[in-house]
Formats: sequence, C-alpha cells, structure tokens
Amino acid sequence: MLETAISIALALITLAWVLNLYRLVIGPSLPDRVLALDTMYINSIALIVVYGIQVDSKLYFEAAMLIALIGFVSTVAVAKYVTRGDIIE
Amino acid sequence: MNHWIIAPVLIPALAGMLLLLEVRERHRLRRLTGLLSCAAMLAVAVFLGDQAWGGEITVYALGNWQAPFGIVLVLDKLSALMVLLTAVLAFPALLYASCGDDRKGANFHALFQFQLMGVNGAFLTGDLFNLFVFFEVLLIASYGLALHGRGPERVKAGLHYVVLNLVGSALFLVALGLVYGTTGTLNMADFAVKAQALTGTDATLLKVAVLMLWVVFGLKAAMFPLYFWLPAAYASATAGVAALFAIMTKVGFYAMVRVYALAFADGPFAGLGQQALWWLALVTLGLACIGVLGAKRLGTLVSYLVVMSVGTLVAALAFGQLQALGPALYYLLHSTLICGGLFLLTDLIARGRGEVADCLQIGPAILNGGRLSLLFFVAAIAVVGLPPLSGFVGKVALLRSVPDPTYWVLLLIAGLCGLVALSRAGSTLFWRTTGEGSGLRPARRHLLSVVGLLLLSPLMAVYAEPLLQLTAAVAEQLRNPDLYLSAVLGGGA
Amino acid sequence: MNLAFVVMLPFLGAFLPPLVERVTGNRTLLACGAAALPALALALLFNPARQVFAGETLHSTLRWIPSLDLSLAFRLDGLALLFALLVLGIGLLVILYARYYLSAKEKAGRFYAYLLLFMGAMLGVVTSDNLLLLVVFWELTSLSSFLLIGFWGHQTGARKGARMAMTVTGMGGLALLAGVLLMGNVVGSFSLQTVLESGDVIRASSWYPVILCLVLLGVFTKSAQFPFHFWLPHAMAAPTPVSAYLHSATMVKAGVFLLARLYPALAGTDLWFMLVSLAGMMTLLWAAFVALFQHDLKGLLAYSTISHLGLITLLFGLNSEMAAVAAVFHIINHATFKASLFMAAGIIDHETGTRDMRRINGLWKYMPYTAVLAMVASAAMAGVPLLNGFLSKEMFFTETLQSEQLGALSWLLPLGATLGGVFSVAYSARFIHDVFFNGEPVNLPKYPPHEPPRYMKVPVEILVALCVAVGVFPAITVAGLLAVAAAATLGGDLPEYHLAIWHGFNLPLVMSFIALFGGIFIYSQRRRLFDLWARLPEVDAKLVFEGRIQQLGRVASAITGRLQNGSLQSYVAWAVTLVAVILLTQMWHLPALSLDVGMLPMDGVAILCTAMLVAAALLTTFLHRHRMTSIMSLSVVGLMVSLLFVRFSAPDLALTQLSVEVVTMLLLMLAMYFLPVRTQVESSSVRVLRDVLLALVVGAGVAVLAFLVMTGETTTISQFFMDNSKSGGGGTNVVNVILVDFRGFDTFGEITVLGVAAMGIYALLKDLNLASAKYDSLGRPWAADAHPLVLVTISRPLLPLALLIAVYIFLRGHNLPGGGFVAGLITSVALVLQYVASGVGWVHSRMPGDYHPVVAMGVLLAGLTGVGSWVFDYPFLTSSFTYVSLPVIGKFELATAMLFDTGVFLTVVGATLLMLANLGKLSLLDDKRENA
Amino acid sequence: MTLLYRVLPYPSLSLILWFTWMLLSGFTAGHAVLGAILAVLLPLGTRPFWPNVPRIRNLPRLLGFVVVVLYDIVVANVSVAIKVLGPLRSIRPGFVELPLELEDDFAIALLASTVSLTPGTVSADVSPDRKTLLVHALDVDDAAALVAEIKQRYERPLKEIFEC
Amino acid sequence: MDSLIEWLVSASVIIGGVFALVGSIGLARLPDFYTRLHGPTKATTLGVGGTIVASLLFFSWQERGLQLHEVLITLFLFITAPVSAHMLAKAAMHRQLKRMKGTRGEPWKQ
Amino acid sequence: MELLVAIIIGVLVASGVYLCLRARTFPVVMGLTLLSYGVNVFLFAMGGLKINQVAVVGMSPDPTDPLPQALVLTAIVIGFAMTAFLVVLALRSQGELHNDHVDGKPDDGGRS
Ligand code: NA
Ligand code: NA
Repeated sequence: MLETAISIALALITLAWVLNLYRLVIGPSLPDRVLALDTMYINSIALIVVYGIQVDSKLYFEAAMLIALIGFVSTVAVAKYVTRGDIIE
Repeated sequence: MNHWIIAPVLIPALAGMLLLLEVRERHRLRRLTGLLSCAAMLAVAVFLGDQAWGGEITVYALGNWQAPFGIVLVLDKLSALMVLLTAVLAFPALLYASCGDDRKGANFHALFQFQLMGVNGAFLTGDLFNLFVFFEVLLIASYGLALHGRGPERVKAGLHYVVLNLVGSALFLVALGLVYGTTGTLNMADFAVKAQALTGTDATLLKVAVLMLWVVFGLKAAMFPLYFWLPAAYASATAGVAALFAIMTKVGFYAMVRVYALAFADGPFAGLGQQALWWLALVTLGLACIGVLGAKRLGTLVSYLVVMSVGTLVAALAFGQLQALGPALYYLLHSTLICGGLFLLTDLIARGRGEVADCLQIGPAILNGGRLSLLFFVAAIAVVGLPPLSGFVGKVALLRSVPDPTYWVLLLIAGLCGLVALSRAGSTLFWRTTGEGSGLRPARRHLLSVVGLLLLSPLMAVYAEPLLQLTAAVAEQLRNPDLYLSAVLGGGA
Repeated sequence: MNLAFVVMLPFLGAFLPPLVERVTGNRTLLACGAAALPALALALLFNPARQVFAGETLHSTLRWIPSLDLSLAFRLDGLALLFALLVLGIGLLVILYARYYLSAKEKAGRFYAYLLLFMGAMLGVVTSDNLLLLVVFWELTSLSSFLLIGFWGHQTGARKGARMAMTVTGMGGLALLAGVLLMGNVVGSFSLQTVLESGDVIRASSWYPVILCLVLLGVFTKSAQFPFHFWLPHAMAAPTPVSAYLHSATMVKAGVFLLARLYPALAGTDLWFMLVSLAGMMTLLWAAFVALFQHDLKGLLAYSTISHLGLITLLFGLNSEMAAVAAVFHIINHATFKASLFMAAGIIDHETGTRDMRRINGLWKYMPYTAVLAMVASAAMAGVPLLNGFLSKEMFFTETLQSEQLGALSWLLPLGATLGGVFSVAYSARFIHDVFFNGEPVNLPKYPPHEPPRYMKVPVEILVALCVAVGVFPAITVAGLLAVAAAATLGGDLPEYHLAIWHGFNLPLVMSFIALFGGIFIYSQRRRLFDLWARLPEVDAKLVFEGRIQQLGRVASAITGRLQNGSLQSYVAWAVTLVAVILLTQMWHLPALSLDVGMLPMDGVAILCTAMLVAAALLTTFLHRHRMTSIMSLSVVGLMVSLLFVRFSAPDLALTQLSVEVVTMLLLMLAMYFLPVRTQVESSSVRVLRDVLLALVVGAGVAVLAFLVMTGETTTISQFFMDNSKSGGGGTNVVNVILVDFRGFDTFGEITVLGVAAMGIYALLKDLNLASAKYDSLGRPWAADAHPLVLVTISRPLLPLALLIAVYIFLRGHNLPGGGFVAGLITSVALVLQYVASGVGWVHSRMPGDYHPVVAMGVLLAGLTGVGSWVFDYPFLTSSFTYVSLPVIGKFELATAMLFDTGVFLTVVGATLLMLANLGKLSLLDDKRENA
Repeated sequence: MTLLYRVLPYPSLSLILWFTWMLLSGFTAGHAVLGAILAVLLPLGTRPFWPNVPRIRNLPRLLGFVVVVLYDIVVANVSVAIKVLGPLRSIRPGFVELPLELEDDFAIALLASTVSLTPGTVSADVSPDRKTLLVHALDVDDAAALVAEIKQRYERPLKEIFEC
Repeated sequence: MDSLIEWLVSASVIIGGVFALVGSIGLARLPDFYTRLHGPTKATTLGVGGTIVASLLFFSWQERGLQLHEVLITLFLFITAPVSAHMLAKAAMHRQLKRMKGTRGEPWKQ
Repeated sequence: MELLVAIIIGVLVASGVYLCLRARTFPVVMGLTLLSYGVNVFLFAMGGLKINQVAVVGMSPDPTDPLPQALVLTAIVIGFAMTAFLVVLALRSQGELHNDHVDGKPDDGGRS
C-alpha cells in the first residue's frame, strides 16, 4: 500500500511541477515566474522527502533541509531586483 | 623523505597567501615578497634540476597514497626542465612589473604567484585530473593578470581569452570523463598502461578522449584554429604579464608531450591524431608568418612570434617518434625566454614613444634609443633564428632532426618573414622618427630585466652543446616511458 | 688558436670605439684605435701567411656544438689568405678614410664598431673551415651590413636600402643554410675539408640540383647577380666608406668567394655552367649597360660593381681551371680599383656636396690631384693596358674564347664579353669625362670645391699605386698571392699560366681594343643614348620592392584580419567545429547504438523530470533574449540537476549544487542591475542555422559517448577508496574522504582557484565605472523601501540558525554527506542575506568588510595542514586521525582532514563574500559619483 | 544576572538553537554538550547583527499561539483548496489594511509571517510608519471581519507574548 | 510493517502530494498574480507538511525511536516562505501588476 | 535511466554550445553555465548510475563509484569560480565598452 501511495504522491508532486513550469513559461510577469520557481523549490522538498521514504534512506534529508533554509534567498534576491534593481545597497 | 618536489607549488602558494594577508598595501613589501618567492623558486628549481639529472625519476605521493589511487607529483627531467624555465622567466618578468605596473590594479603580486603555482603544478603533476585542476589555477590567475591594469582593449581581449578557455575547460572535463570511463583511472602512468589494453568500443571512446585532449592542449598552446585569442590578449596585457605568458603556451605543449610520450608514442594507439596535429601545426606556422608580416603593432608582432614558435614546436613533436624532441626542447627554452624578453622590450619601446606606443608608424624618437635599439637588434636576431644566437642553433637543430621538405620550407620562410617584419619594425621604431620624444626613460630595473632575459640568448648559444645534450637527455628519458611507468607504479609496470 | 684569435679580433675590438668615444672626443685617436685592430690582425697574419705561401694550409679548431657538427673551425689557405688580406687591408684604409669623411656630428664610435663587426664577420666567412660556421658568419655580414647601410637611418633611402639589402641577402642566407644542411646530410659532415674532398659524392647525389640551387641562391643574392642585383644600388645610401668597403672587397665578394670556395665541391657540371655562367653573363651585360646611364656617381660605381661581379661569376661558371684563376685575379683587381674609385667618389661628394654628375663638371681644375687618382683607377676599371684591370680582363676574354660549353653557340660568350667590355669602357669614360671635364660645375652646394685633407687621399693613393704596380709588374707583385689563392680555389694543381702585360697580338687583344674604342664611341654618342634611356619607363627597384613588401603586409594583414577577426563568436565556432569534426569522424568507428543493453528501469517520474529538465534547458536557450526569464528557467535546470544527483546516489553533489545555485542567483541578480534586460536579435538566420547544427552535433555526440560509457563495463580504481576510506582516511563518506584525503591536493588546487577568482574579481571591480539604472525595466522609478521590515527582521535570527546548520553540515561531512564546502556556502548565503536585507553600510558597521585575509587564512590553513605531515616525515597532505574518549561526551574522532576542511570552509566563505559584497558595493560607488 | 546576560543574551534563541542541534544530531550526551556550546557561542558571535529583539515574556502563550496557527493552517488549507479548485468567478479577492497595535519590529514581522502562512491571506506590505499592515486576501466577504479576526487570533497573542 | 503506521504514512504522503498539487493548480489557474500568490502557501504548509509527517512516522517506526529532525524542514519553511511571499507581493505592487476584476482595496504604491 | 541521462547530457551540452555562440555576454554566461551542468552530469555519469547506493561505508551493499562524484564536486566549485569571474568580467566590459557585446561593438540601444 505504502509503495502505491508513494508512487501516487510522487506523481502528484511531479504533476505540480509541470504546472509550475507552465506558469514559469507563460508568466506573464517576472514576479509570476519567480513565484513559479519558488513553488518548484518547495515542491522539490516534498519530493525529496517522499523519495527518502521510498528508498528508506535518511541521506537525502539534508538536501531538503537546505532548500528550506536557503532556497528562499534566490526568490528574495529576484524580488529585490524587481523593486530596487540593486539587491545589495 | 624528500619534500622538495612540492616546493615549486608551495612556495608561490605561500607567498600568494602572505600577499593576500598583507592588507595594508605596502607595495615595497609586496614586491619584496614576490621577488623573494621567485628567487627561492629559482634556487629550488636548480636543486630539483640537479636531482632530476641524477637520472632517477622521483615520485612524491601526496597524502602518502600510492599511485594510481592518490595523486603523485613526478619529477623527471622534463618536468624539472620546465620548472626551471618557469623560474628563470618569472624573476625578470616580476622585476620588470615591479617598477610600477604592479600598482595599476589590485592583487597583482598575489595573482602572479598563484599563476606560478599553477604552472609549476601542471608541470609536476602525474595525474590527469590534477592537471586539470592546475590548469584552472593557472588560468584563473592568468585571467586576473591579463586584465590587470585598465583599458577597453584589454577587457575585450580578456573576455575572449576567458570565454574560449572556459569552453576549453569544459572540453577537458569531457575528455577526462571519457578517460576515467574507459580506463577507470586518472593517474597518467596507470592510464598509459590501461590504455594499451583497450579494444572495441572502449578503444574508440578513448580515441575520442585523446583527440579532445589534443584540442584542449592545442587551445592552451595556441594552435590553429585555436590561437586567435592569443595575439590580442598578449599584445594588450601588461608587459610583465605578457612576458610570463610566454610560458603559458608551452604548458599546452608540455601536456601534449607528456601524454603523447607516455601513451601514444608506441603501442596500439601509436600516432593517434598525429597526422592532424602535424598539418595543423604547419598551418599554424604558416599563418603565424602571415600574422607577423601583417602586424601593425610590435606587441602583436611578438605575439605572432609566440604562435610561430608553437607551430614550430608542435610540428616537431608530431613529426614522429619523438626524434626531434631534444632540439624542440632547446628551441622551446629559447623561444620562451626570448619572446618573454621581447614583450618587456616592446613595453620599454612603447613607453619611450609616448602616444604612438608600439604602433608601427612614424613617431617621436626614443630618448636614449641607442640602448633599446641594440637590445631590439639582439632580440630580433635571436627570435628570427639568425646566427650567432640561440635561435639559429635551435633552428638548425630542428631542421636537422625533422627532414621534411614542407617543414624546412615553412621554417625557413618563417625566418624570412620574421626578418622582413622585424627589420621593418626596427627601422620604423628607431630610425623613422620625428623630433625628440617626450616618452619615458626606462628605469634601471626595467633594463636589467630585459637585458637579463635577452642575454640568455647568447649564453644559450655559447653553451649550446651542453644544453642540447641536456634536452637530448630529456628526450631520451621520454622515449623510454617504462622508466616513468615503473617509477610511478612500482616495478610491476 | 692564433687564427681564431685573428678572426675574433675585430669582434672583440667592436666594443672599443664606442668606449673610446665616450672617453675622448678626439676623432683621430678614435680612428687610430679602430684601425689598430685590423693592423694588429694583419701583423698577426704575417707568419701564417709565410706558411701559406710555403704551401701549407693552417687549421685551428675550437669546440662549439659538436652535436650539430658546428665547430669554430678556421682554415687559412691561399684563398682565405687572399680574402683576409683584402678584408683587413682595405678595411684599414677605409677606417683611415672615414676619419675624414665623417663629419664631427656623427657618431663615429658606433660607425667603427659596425665596421669592425662587419670586418670580423667577413673574415669569418673567408676563413671558416666548417660550412655551418660559414653560414653563421655569412648571416653576420648581412646583419652588420644592415647596420652600416642604415647608418643614416633618418634618411628614407638609407632605411629602405638597408632593409632591402638585409631582406634579399637574408633570404639568400636562409637558402644557403638549407643548401649547406643538405650538403652536410649528403657528405656526412660540415667540415669544409671533407666537403671539398667529396665533390664527386655531392655531384652524384640526387640532391645535387637542390643543393646547387640553394647555394647559388645565397651566392647570387649576396653578389647581386641577376635577377637579385637590384638591392645593391640602393645600398649606396650608406656612407661612402661603407660602399667602398662593402661593394669593392667584401660583402658582395662573399658571394663570389663562396663560388670559389665550393668550386671543387659543386663545379664541373652542366647545371653549374648553365646557372652560373648564364647569371654571370646576364649580370655583366645588363649592369654594364645600366651603369652608363646613372647620374649618381655612386650609382654608376654600384652598377659597375654588379657588372664586374657578373664577370667574375661568369668566369667561375665556365668550368675551366684557367677561368677560375682569372676570376680570382679579377677579384683582387676589382677590389683595389673599385675601392679607390668609391673613395674618390666620396671625396668628390665630400667636397662638392653632391654626387649628381649632371652638376659635377670640370673638377680637374679644382682638384687635379684627386682627378689623377680617380682617372687612373677608372682606367683600370676600363681595362686599359698597364693597369691591373687590363690583365684580368685579358684573361677573361681568353677564357671566353676557349670555352666550348655552349657547343655551336660558343661564340656567344666572347661576343657577350666584348660587349660587356665596350660598356665598361663607356661608363669609365663617363666617370672621367663627365666629372673632371665637360665644362663648369653647375650649382654645387659647396663651391668652389678643393682638394680634400691630405690624409684622406692616402688610402686612395695606396690603392691606385697597387693598381699600377700590379698592372706593370704582375709577376713580382701579385703572382705569388694569386698562385696560392687559385691553387686553394681549385683544390689541386694549378694550370699553366703566365702573368704578363704582353702576350703578343692575339684575339683577346683585339677584343680589348674593340672594347676600348667601342666604349669611347658609345660614350661619344651619349646624348642620343641618354634620350633613349630617358624615354624608357623608369623602374625604381626600391619603390617596387617597398611596394611589394607593403603589399605583402597588406595582404597578410587582410588574411589575418579574416581569420582573427576579433569576433569571439567565430573563435568559439572554430573550437566547437573542431570538436564536432572529432565526434563526427570517430562516430563511424562506434558500434551501432542499441537500447538492448543492461539499463536501470525508467519510471514515469524520471521521464517527466527529464522532460522538464530538457524543456527548461531549451527555454533558457530560446528565451535568452528575455534575460530574466532565461535566468528563471536556468534555475529550474539547476534544481533538476540537483535532484538528478539525489536520484543517483550523490547527496553530496546535490547539496553542493543547490547551494551553488543560490549563490549564482545572487551573483546574476547583482550583475543584472548593470546589464540590459533584453538582447536584441542580431544573428542572421544562416548563422543561427550553423550554430544549431554545431550544437546538435556536439550535443548528440557527447550524449552518445555518455550512453556508451554508462552502459559499458569498466573496472576502476574506486574499490580502493571504498576499502580504505574508513581505515586509512578515518571517514565513512567516501566522497568526502576522497576530497580531503585521497585527492586532497585537487581540493587544495580547487580552493586556490576559488580564492584567486575572488581576488581577480576584486581587482576587476576596483575602480569600475558602471552607471546603474535609475529606473526599472518598465521605466518606473525604483521602489522606496530599500530594507523591507519583514525581510530585515526575519533574516537576522536566521543567521545564527544558518550557522548552526553550517556547523552541523561541516562536522558530519567526513562520515555523511556534507562538508566544508557546503557549510561555507550556507554561511556565505546567510551573511549575504544580511547584506541584501540591511545593506552594506549596516553589515560593515558590524563586521570587517575585507575578506582577503579570510581567503588567505583558508588556503593557508589547508596548506599548513598539509605541511604539518612533514613533521612526521610523511608527504604533503598525509592525514592522520584518532579517536578520543571524553566523559559525558563519549567517543569522537579528531582528524587532520577536519582541519583541512576548515581551510576549505574559510576559503569558501571568504571568496564568496569577497565576490558578492564587492559586487554589491559597486552601486555605492555610482551613488557617490551621483552625489559628488 | 549581568554575567548570565553576557553569556546568554538571548536565552530563547539559545534554547531554539540547542533544540535544533539536538533534533539534527540526535539526543546523546555528547551532542547535548556540543549543542550547548554552540547555543551559547553562536548568539554571542552574531549578536551585533540583531541589536533589539524582544524577549519572550509569556512562554505558555507562545505555545498556545503556535497551536492556534497550526490549526488555522490546516482548516484554511482545506477551505482555500476548495476555492482554488472551484469556479474562479466566485472568489472576491481584496487588499485589506490592518491597523497595527504591535510596535516592535520583530513582533510585526511575526504577525506578517503568520498572516502569510495561513492560506487565504498574504501580508503584502508594512507601511513605512509601521502602523498598518497591508493584507491581500484571496476571498473576502467582509474586510472588517477579517481584520478583527486577525487582530484577535494573532495580533493580541503576539502582543502578549512580546510586549505585555 | 505495522499496517496502522503504513496506513498513516500512506495517508500523509498522499495528503502532502494532493496539497502540493492543489497549490500548483492554484498557481496555474488563478487569474492574477495576487491570487496566485496564495497557491504556493498550500505547498509550503500542508504539501510539505504532509510529507514531513509521513517521514516522521515512517522513520520513527523504522528506527524504533522518535525521529523528529524532519520537523526542522517545516520550521525553516515557516520562517522563510512568508518572507518570499511578502517580497514577491511588494515586487508585484511595484510593477503595478493587473488585478482581477472585482478586487477590493488598493495595493500600495511602492 | 541511462538513456534519459544521456539525453539530458546531450540537451544541456547542445544548449550550452548554442548559447556560447551568441553575441552578447549574457547568453554566453548562460551557455557556459548550461555547458558546465552538462559536463558535470557527463563526468558524474562516467561512474555509472546507481539508485540509492550512496558511497558511504557500511550503508550500501553495492555503493556507487565515489570518484566521479568527487571530481564533479571539484568541477562544480571551479565552474562556479569561473562563472563568477566571467560575470564580473562582463560587467567590466559593460563598464569600459558601454555595451554588452562580446566583441565590445557599440550597439543601438542598451536597455530595451
Ligand atoms: Na548594490
Ligand atoms: Na658632369
């Protein structure tokens, strides 16, 4: 059962990704694209965690944690770029 | 345990780090640090040369992990020679730059030291991936050095240089990947052994890898069609840097020689890509002649002379069976040092001519141009290959050991082109003048570095016999790769 | 030894005059100093000369480069002695002459230095006993003559003349080098003795024609033989002493000397005859003809020189021993009369200020003594009896009559010879009549001309006296020297000959008289001839040559410009094409791709992810003109690649890739502030097609390679790492142990690269003048809120949290995925976040802003960790580890690798902050400029 | 007290760090010591970076607040999911201005974060004078009710936790 | 594997997946940027949250002891995700992005 | 799986090469980044692909080849350093030549 559930979850998350990419492509604005990218990053966390369960390994946990901890910095940088141009001032 | 082998890598690294730690920008201290490091390197290089001349190949297993598992440094005659050459070139180049050019931008001295670290590491390492790493060290430092100072020309040339080399680095990695994927090893000696046993698909894959390596090395060595970046980059670089860069193309050549001698001079892959290399080298030589003739600035002209030397060398290597390697190495020593000296001299001349700089057009007379013209005359004779200086010796030696009509014709034409171009350049620079110049007088240290380098040409001619013996011994050792293999891999190889 | 010393003497002496000049301004002293050297050399030759006259050949050899068979071998035989005497003797006279010729302003010291250099080179050529050595000196004569001809380098003529001479003779020199090398290959030695003894071998060799052509190319260029004669008249831009020296006895004679020298080795074949005598005849006639029309005094002498050299060449070409003797004899005679004529011309030039014969007239009245000297020398040149020129010319006529090499056409030779004689007389007559008589001088720059200083005439007197002495008493003056020289030339016994003024009425005498009267007749018809000449199109060889050279330069420039067009795109395209060619050519040798190999099973998620990665990569590519979008999709690629690493068991890589992604994004955003946000369409569709093709070939090729390797089987060295990681490296994370231990040296280099990149970036950014945009890409002013409250407030407590995670990642690295590099990046990102949130000023008021020392400490720490192992006499970077047990805490590991990894950590932190913080500060500079 | 303050300027942060470390590394004695060292050192080292963070004055209230927020997140998620999947015409988004009673920056930021974390509302901006929070709501019937709810459920507890 | 645990884990995983997808559907489907901004909060909270709970249960059960470190992911996300959303909202307001018809209230000028 | 990875490598390399051949510094930076992704994956793949066989001693029965991973790590770091340098160089070029053409050619408009 678990395996099936995991497969379903993986499929759902991957599908979510496809939708994210779709938003990233069509935009229309830069904030839309950044938002799509940000969501992709967050979905990746879910994916990695589920994958960890699937293969019964905790070795991938840090990758997920790393995204949670510093992934947002990219988003912040782009957002700051949009509003101020200068991200370090 | 003999740790000296790693000194040529560690000395400049240490000096570079000390230079970085020195945040108060005390220029005299920085110069002193850099020069002391170069002097120490020279001393160590002499010592290592002496050691290599004992005939034993010394292997230094880093981290005490034996080849092929760990990285080893290998000191044989070739690497000792190249390290020595680097040290001999570096000192005057740095001395020259220490007259003020070093202050035209940040971190010059540290970059210079790291460049030396990279070059020496590339010469000494016995591991292919480590070679890549040291290539990158020397490249990143050279990027910084090439862009040292200001000016749009430099930035443009630098950009081209950087992008091309980044593409080259990517290719290098692909080649290394294939090497590992087919032979399962990265150690040069182990690679040479394992390569011989490959068949079928793996053999073809390895061929691709090696051809790609030739491209990578050819890019560093500046061969056709990969040399286009060089003239602009070298001509626009600061003089001391350009002089040091004279060794950079030779790193590419060295890598070719090393890999070729170990794995492809003999065995099932003998002569892999050799034919293509031969023709490309000849085309390089021919195009360099054309470039020399068409140059509108002395710096560009000298840069093409560098390309010319590369064509000459690679053709001699590709001619086959390493039979011309001894003379080629003599020629390599000569051309590196003299081209280095010429870059410095070009700068002195350009300083003396003010606005016109090194453009080959009518300009103001150079203050005290007599000394410079004498130096130019000597350098031109040497680089063109006229007697009685080292260029002639090298050329005769090469002509004798590469009995191929095309090569002869091209080499002689190259000499003629150099003669025509340099006599034209010299007469324009020193004779065709309008009024007294407002340019700068060369400083004593400037002259000292130039004279120091150029004086090596007559010395190399006087001591041609011992030097030729020496390079012949280097070639002899390379012709016998088993020495290297057994030194690195132990008796089993 | 003695002989080598004599040759080296002028070289050593060349340094003397400039030094003397610095000490004293006395020009006489200077000249004497310079003259002392040839005088000394002559004196030193006295004894050896006696031995040579006694029939000996002296040798002297010093080792130089045995492996090239190049030794400092000298020989003194008759031929060498003859030339050595000419070189030194005339050189001595020229130095004395130059003392008066050069004005006080001129740098006489340098002049003498050049002259002595040349003298030494010439002496070397004639005494070399090794062919390679001969080439060495040969080229040295070209080089030193370049300096001499270009002595007045401020004059265009001198510059161009010098370069032309150098280029032509240099080319010949290279050909000669090739010829000599080939000869050496055939004979097996460069020793002159061996070569001369191997004439038969050489002539029988299949290389003979090549060798002969190459050697003759050297000879003809040097001796200004047709069609390489054009450089010599332009070399007249040199100061006259130089002309007197180079074009009478030395430089141009080097060519004919070589003919004489190699006569036994190369002569005696039909090819030799055809090439040598034909060139000689052409030169003889053409130059003699042209000489008549020269208005420049030295121009006339120059062409006359060419003509006489043609005569000598012709003689050597006749393949007759007697002709060779005549040639040698004419070499001597020509040297004496031509040197004196040049000197006389120099006196006239010196005293009148011009060399134009149309202005110089009637000098007999003003300088009768010089006139007499010049007239005697001219007469010798014309071949008037009782002067030396007559004797050798007579022999020449005789030889042409006796040659049967042309078979039925043999009569052409004496005909040509006579014709040459006729013109020779004509231009000699012109030299006498037009200069010393022919009315009054016209508009001379110096007027009235008068006799030169006493001692300026002495060299001329000596030479003219020699002309007369030889002409009248050949047997007691020159016979001995000629005999030894000719014997040495022929390399054996001499033919029977007799030097005398009177050989009775014979055909040669008739030819002489025809020449004499014919010449005078032609000169009398000069007006008509001059008119005719004037109507011929004027060809200035200098202009033509210069034009050719410049054209060559232009063509070269154009070709270079084509290839090296300054376009990075084309450079990259060349490189990529090369790779594509490699891939395409090798693909044929690969087996047909088959999917029927052992592969890991695919699953839907993987396929979908691959599709997304591919889509994102293509988006990045095709949307590259919309830069921000391109960056976003590039980020997707990065994320997907990280996940690929997760999927295929490489968590370390995933961690690294993810954190590098973030830093890269920061970097790109910092840069985009200063860069345009869009790229306009620039590439033509052809270009795009080409690039797409290249990209496809390379991409497909690499993909195929990857597939083949992945599905193939290779035994690698990795098992060793798995086995030794824990026991030898003290860690269970093999990737990390490889990085910090097995291949720690790579990592050491890698952090160096990172550190150096940061330094380089710092240097690039220093003083960079970049205008930042005042409006956003939509033209609106930027938002007011520089430091949003939420961002500022949240990012601050995140710092210790991130540091904690960094410590965690760092510490576990040795045993589990993680390590110094990722920890360093986390730290950097957390710190940069502070910059982004709160600004440079805020951050720098809280911590030092110069990261150079951090980088240095990092690399230093890594390096010192490596050096530490020396203490225990282990190689650089040998690791060591131990397990420590503490109460409460328990057992834990201490490893030097940790120290090394700390170095990595520091370097990463220092380098990324050095890059990003300084990039961030860029806008502050711009603001400051705004405010200032 | 001063010594303790010097060593542990932010005890709550230190606690969080220590707890984080223990979560990461596992609950062993060794890690407890190491975690404690880090929990002391890191706040000290980074102290200049955050000069005035308010102290938590009411820990139980904080725990209650966390529970409320988590509960809200779950509930809101479901309701928003229905809206997202349902017909789009029915949603009525709006910008709502929320007058702030909180004065401390950190507390304001926490409130803004909380608003954003609960699905259906995103805090879009804080006014320069820090008196108003701009909230974007996905579907708002009654702006005043929303404001009141946020103030009641989140702002008041926060005020109690940090500002008393 | 204990069937209750397995059931719980499976449920959590699927809940996580569903909410991740729903968030992304929102992102793809909602009409203007401001409404789309609400989508990802679902992925952040219940999407990741569900998988975290699953992971917690799974590894705690596997290792026969409480495994809580996955909670950190949620903790970090709860700290960082609102900041991204906030910054993006500011960016959108600065760009004056179009709002869907019928939006009440005004965004602030940046 | 190998097929998928090969396709990924091919696409990354092709995209990278194409962008490297563009005329502005920006696409070249993008291209080199893509190229280095491709090359890194290539290098990584040389050790063969394994799923959930992390090269940690005692954790995997048949661990994946750790050496290519270590090489890729080095390559990633070096690639990052080089990219950063290139980006800043592009800025320098923009600053000194006032446009972002790789050959420093003046163009019609900067920020369009
Ligand atoms: Na900034
Ligand atoms: Na006249």
